[in-house]
Amino acid sequence: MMDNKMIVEGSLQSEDGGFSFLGRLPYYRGLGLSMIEDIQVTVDGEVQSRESVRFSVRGKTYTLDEMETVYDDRWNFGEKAKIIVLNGGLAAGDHQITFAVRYRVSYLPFVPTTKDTKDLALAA
Amino acid sequence: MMDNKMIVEGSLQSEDGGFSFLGRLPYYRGLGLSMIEDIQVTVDGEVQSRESVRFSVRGKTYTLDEMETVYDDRWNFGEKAKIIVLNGGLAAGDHQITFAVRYRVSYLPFVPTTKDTKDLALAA
Amino acid sequence: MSKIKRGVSLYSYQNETFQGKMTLEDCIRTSAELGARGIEIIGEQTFWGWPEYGAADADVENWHRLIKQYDCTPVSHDFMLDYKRYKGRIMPFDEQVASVKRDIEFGARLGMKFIRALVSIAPEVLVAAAPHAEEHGIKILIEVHAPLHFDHPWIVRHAEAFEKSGSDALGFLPDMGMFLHAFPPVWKEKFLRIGVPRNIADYIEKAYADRVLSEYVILEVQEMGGTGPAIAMAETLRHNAAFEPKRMLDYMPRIHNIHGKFYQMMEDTNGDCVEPSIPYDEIVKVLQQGGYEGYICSEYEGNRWIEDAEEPDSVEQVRRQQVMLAKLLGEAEVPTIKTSPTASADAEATREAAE
Amino acid sequence: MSKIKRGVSLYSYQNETFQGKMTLEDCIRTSAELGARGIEIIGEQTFWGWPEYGAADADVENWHRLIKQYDCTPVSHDFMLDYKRYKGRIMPFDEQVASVKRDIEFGARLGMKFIRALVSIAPEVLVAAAPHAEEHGIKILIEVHAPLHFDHPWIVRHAEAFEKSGSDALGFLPDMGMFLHAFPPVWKEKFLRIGVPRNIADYIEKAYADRVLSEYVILEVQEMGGTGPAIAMAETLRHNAAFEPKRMLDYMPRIHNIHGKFYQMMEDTNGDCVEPSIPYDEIVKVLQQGGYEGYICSEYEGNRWIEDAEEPDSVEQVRRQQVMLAKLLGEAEVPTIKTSPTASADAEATREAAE
Ligand SMILES: [Mn+2]
Ligand SMILES: [Mn+2]
Repeated sequence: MMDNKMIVEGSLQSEDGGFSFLGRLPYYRGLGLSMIEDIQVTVDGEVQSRESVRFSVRGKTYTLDEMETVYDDRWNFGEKAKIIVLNGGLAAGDHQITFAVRYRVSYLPFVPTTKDTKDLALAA
Repeated sequence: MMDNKMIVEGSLQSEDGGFSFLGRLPYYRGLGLSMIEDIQVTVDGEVQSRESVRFSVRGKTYTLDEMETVYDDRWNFGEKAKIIVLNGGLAAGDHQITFAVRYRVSYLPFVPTTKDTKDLALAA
Repeated sequence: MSKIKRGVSLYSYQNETFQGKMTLEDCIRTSAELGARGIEIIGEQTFWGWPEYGAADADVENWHRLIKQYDCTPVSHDFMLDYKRYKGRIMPFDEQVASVKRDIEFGARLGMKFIRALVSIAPEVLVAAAPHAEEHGIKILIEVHAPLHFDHPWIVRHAEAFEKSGSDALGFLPDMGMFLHAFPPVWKEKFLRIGVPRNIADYIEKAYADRVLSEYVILEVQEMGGTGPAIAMAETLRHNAAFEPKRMLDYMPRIHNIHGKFYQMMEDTNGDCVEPSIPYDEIVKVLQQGGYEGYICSEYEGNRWIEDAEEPDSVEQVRRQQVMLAKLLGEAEVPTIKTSPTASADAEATREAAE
Repeated sequence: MSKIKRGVSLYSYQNETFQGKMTLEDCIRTSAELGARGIEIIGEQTFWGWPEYGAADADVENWHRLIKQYDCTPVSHDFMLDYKRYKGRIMPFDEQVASVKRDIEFGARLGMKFIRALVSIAPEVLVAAAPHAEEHGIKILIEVHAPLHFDHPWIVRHAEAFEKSGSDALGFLPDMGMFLHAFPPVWKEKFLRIGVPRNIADYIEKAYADRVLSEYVILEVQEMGGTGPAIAMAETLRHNAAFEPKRMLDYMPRIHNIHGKFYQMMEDTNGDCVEPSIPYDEIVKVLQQGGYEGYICSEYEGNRWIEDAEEPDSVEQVRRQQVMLAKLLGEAEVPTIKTSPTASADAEATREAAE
C-alpha cells in the first residue's frame, strides 16, 4: 500500500559524497527502526550498495546495519525520511530512482518488500 | 501408498522385442484405464520411451496413447498387469527397474505420480 | 449402553487385501469377531471389475452369504464417481447423475443403507439423483473430510442444497480425521525418515498442538532453513483449519454414518487403547449428545504412513480401535479376535497349492 | 431502532492522512457529520511517535478537545505489539506483557473502552495483562480476522484461555472481512491489471461464488496455464475457509466492537449503497439477534487495491458505507457530510503559506 507514494516527488538533491531524496514507509502505521530490514536504492538501473545507504529522520542519521538495533527511534506514519546514498554523487539532470524497503511486520507470515520507481531531476 | 508393492518381485521376463514385468496400481482401489496418464519405465538408469510401453491385463494389450480413451476396461485393485517394454530386449542377469505411474484421480487437487524401484533378475 | 454401533470399513485392511493375504471372508469374519458388525466397503476395492464390468452375480451372492454367516449388517458402499474420466474435460452433468444412479442400484443390491459420495461432487448431481435413491431405500452421504469441515462454504452449500431439495435421501458422513487435535506421531516419523530435520519436526508438532495458524508455521519453517519435505510437513497444517466435534450437532438429522478414521492406535500395558491425534472420547460424547444411533466404522489410514519402514498390521490396529470404541460406548466385553485373520486366504492358498 | 451504534476507524482515511490531506480534526468531524460518532484509531497512525516516543500531552489534549467538540466517543486504540522487534528472536514474554500494559494505559488516557490486539498475539500474554486492563477500565479485544474465524483452533484456544482466566477484560473484535461471500470486484480488477488473463480471473471469481475448495481452484488455474499473478489470485481463496456470520452468536458476551471492513461501496441511482462482497444485511441481522449494542466501525481497505490505478476517495467510500449501515439499522436520516472533509488541512495549508 502507498507504493506509489514512497518517493517524494522533486526531492532529489546532492549531498556531500552522494545524493539524497525523501522517502516514506509504505504502510498504514510507523515502524521502529529495528524492523527495517533493508533499503535498496537503484539509480538508472544500478543497484547501490547497502553500505552506501544512510537513513535520516529528525536530524539523526543511521547506517542500515545500525538501524537493525535501534529500538528508541521510529519511521513514523507518512514521515518523510531523508534517504542518503554515498555513491560519490550524481550528475545534474534526470535520474530514475527505485526505492525498495523490506520491513519485518510481526503479524505477517512473510516479510514484505515494497518498492517505488520515479524519475527525479537533480538541479545543476 | 503401496509404493513398494508396485513391482511384483521375480516377475521380469523376456518378450518378443523386449521384456516385461508385473506391476500393480499404487492405490486403494482400481482405476478405469483412461485415467492412467503415464507409465514410465527406467531400466538401469535409462528411461524407456513412452511409445515402447505396453499395458496388458486379462489378455488385452494397449499402448499408453490407446489407454487414454479406454473407458470399458480397468486396472483393478491389486491386479498384476503385465508391463511390456519393446526396447529390443534385455541381457540376462540383474536389472534395476523403476516403474512410475501418473494417474488422474477425480477428487485430488493434484495429479500424483508414484514409483517403485526394484532389482529384478532376468533368467538366461 | 450407547445406541451407537460399531463397524469397519474394509478400506482398513487394504494392505492385506491388496496382497491377497486376506479374503473378503477374512475381513468380514475378523470384523464380526470384534463385534464390529457394520460392514462398509469401497465398491471398487471389494468387487473386482466395478464399475466398468459391473459386479458378478456370484460375487454378490457370496457377499450376502458372508454377511449372513457372520451376522453382519451392510452399511455403506463408498462410490467414487470419476468425473475426470475424460482427459481435459469434466464428465457431463447427466452422465454424472446416471453414474450415481448405478451406484445407488449397486448399493441396494448389496443391501446397503447408504452410499458414500466424495465431497468433490457437486451438490446438484446428488440432488438430481435423490429421487432414485429414495426409490431404492438408499441415502447418499457426502463424506465431510479434512480440509473441509462443517463450516466450510462448500459444505454449507451442500447443506443448503439438501434442505432445498426436500429429500431426506441426502446426508453427511463425517470423517473423524477432521478433528485432528494433535500432529499424528506416524506422520512425524515418516517426515523424519524422508529428511525433515528433528528440530523442525519437533517445532511443527508443537505448533500444531499450540494451534498456530498454518501460514505462520510455514514461514517459521522457512526461516529455520526448512526445504522440500519440511515445507510439505508444515503445509499439512493447512488441512485442519477447524476441528470442533461439536459442529456435527448442527447437522445430526442428516448424519447417518461415521468414518472412524485413525492413523495409529497405541495400547498400554493395561490393554487400554488410544488414538493420540483424534479425540474419540470427545467425539463419542458429542455423538451421544446428538442422539446418534448409526455406526462408527473403523477406517485405518496409518498404513500409508508406515509402509516404507514396516509392514502394516491392519488387523491389530483395527482391533485396538474397536477395543477403544467398545469401552467409550460402555460395552462390558473387550473385543477379541478368535480366528486367524488370514484363515480363509491361507486355506485358499493351501487348496491352490494342492491343485 | 437498533441499539447498534455507528463508528469509524480512522484507518479508513489512511490514504488522505498519510499525505497530510486530512488532519485528525478532519477525520473526526467528517465521521461525526455522518453520525458515526464512535472513533477508533490505530495509536501509531494517529499519534506521532507512539510507542517509542510516547504520546505528547498536547496531542492527547487535542484529541479530547476534538472528541468533545464533535460529540464523539472514543472506542478503541488498536495496538500492534511488535514481538518481532528484535531480529531473529521473539520478544520475551514479560516484555510483551509490559508492552501491552503500556497500550492499556495509553488507551485509558485517550478515554477508550477497548484496545485491539492482533490475533498473532499469544493468549497467555493477554491473560497476564488482563488484571491491568481491569484496573484501567479497558477491555483487550483480539481481532478475529481472515484467514482466522471463530472455529479456527487458534481462536478456540483464545476463547478457552479467556474463559479460564475468569476475566471479562478479554474479548473479541470480529473483522467483517471474515465473511467474504463473493470475490471483491476491486480485487479482481487489480489482478487483471497485473496480468491475470481474463478467463482465469472470471473462473476464479465464479469458483469463489460456487464456494469451491481453494486447492481445487489452484489446480484448475495451473491447468488453465496460470502463472505468478494468477496463482496468487487463486491463493487468496485460502483466506476464507469459513464464513458464517452466525458463528459470532457463540461468542456474543465477549464481542464488544466490530470492524466494518469493506473493499468497495457501490451506490445506485437511488442512493442505495452496497458492499458487493460482504453481506452486511445478514451481518446486522445476526448482530441484532445476538443483542449486540456496540459500534460497527467502518474500516475501508479498498484503497490498497485501487491506488495503482486511481487516487482513493476514502471519505466518499466511508460515507456510502455509513449510508448503508444507517439504513440497515433502521435510522430515518441519511448520513450526509456538510463540511469539506479537508477543511482543517486546507486551513492549515493556508496559514502555513501565509507565514
Ligand atoms: Mn473417510
Ligand atoms: Mn480490521
